[in-house]
Amino acid sequence: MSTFRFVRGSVSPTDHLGSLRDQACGGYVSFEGWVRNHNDGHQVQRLEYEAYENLGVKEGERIIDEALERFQIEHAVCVHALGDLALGDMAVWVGVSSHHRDAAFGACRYIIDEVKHRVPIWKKEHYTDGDSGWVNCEACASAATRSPPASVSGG
Amino acid sequence: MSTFRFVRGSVSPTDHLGSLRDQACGGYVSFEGWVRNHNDGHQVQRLEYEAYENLGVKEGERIIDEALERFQIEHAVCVHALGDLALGDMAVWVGVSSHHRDAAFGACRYIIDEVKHRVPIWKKEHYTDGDSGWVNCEACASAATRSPPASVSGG
Amino acid sequence: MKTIRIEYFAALREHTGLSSEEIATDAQTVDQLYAELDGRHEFPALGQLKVAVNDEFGDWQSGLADGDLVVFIPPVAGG
Amino acid sequence: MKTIRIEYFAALREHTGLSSEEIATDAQTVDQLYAELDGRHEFPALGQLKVAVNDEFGDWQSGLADGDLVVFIPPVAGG
Repeated sequence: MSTFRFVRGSVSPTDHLGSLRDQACGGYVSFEGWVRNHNDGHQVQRLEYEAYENLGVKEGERIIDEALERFQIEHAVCVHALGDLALGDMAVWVGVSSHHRDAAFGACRYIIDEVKHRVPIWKKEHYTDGDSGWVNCEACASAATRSPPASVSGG
Repeated sequence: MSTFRFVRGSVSPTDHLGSLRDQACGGYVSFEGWVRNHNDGHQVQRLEYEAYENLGVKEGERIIDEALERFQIEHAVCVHALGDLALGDMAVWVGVSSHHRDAAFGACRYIIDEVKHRVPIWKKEHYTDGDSGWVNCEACASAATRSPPASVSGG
Repeated sequence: MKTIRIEYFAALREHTGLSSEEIATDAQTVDQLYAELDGRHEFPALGQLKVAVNDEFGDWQSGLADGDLVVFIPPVAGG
Repeated sequence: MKTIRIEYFAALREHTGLSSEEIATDAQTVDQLYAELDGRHEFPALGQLKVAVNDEFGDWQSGLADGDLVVFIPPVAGG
């Protein structure tokens, strides 16, 4: 089973703990990302996640492999939600087990940081005022511009 | 309800999540200590935990209060098992929720480190070879010495 | 002429109204393909786009072959 | 003479065979109390002991009052 998985709707870590349980391991660290009711001063009502799944799973597995190589851990798994999520739902979960806790803390932190930066997942926030928007999308509202993105004009 | 609790037997985090759930929080970090099958070259079969509970709960709550003060977190709870535990059982659990994940990672790490050093809990390991011993107990087998501990003779 | 398949996600999917399309093009590189598509769709400014070719990250100078799958990747926001 | 209650945990409980005991003593400090009990129980060497008086950490020079509860705390091993 892949070490990085997408699921529809809120993540249930218990569905994925099997690959982490190990009687040689004394420490387990997890991170859960919950849908919160505010972001950047906006009141959030619900979220939508969309991913480029084929590349996302590959990149997610690469991140897990890097963590296994850099830290003295035994097992690591990351699961990310897709589709509609309500407040309090679990958008992402990272679980790491190891012999000692140092390594588990370091690896868990590494994985969530890298996943947030590298895996092609997009989040659309729906606000209580009826507005909505893709996070990190600089000018989605004003779609009329013809100027290409910086990386394109530069390349 | 206290932010530091003892329970008999393996910890079940789901019994204690109530005080951490918060729709203002986007990040949750947890640590679980599992009973592992080896320690210091010995094959462990099972464990026993014993605590000085009155002082333990006070010291545990002080640690949680310190974490709430030092880190930008919203909620934190720690639960420690007492009595007989089998391999794979959960000996201790720390859960922290916060607006941002930085603070949750820092606080979770702080709490488990301090709990292990400061809360009066003792662990007796039972080994597969039939031997057993209190961890950190330097000379429990040779109980005949009359010399007082260093801290006493020094004091 | 080669046939290139493009998949759109998130803001680009909503802007174009397309999950994917196939076009016949003379574009030699990803960069040229983007310019051609931008002329047709007038893509919004989304910050630093990345690009993937055949489900692996590529660069804007990557050459294109008949049957390639290309995805333009806006800044991500997982977790 | 005052009456002091002592509780024992872990290795000290097993060594003394007692969960607690009450003694009448002239000991003025925790340190003196420990020496008196050590004479009776021949405590094992357990490394740096700490001490608690009435469910709070104390020090070895703490004075004792009638009815105090004293606990000697071997090195801990939680988690």
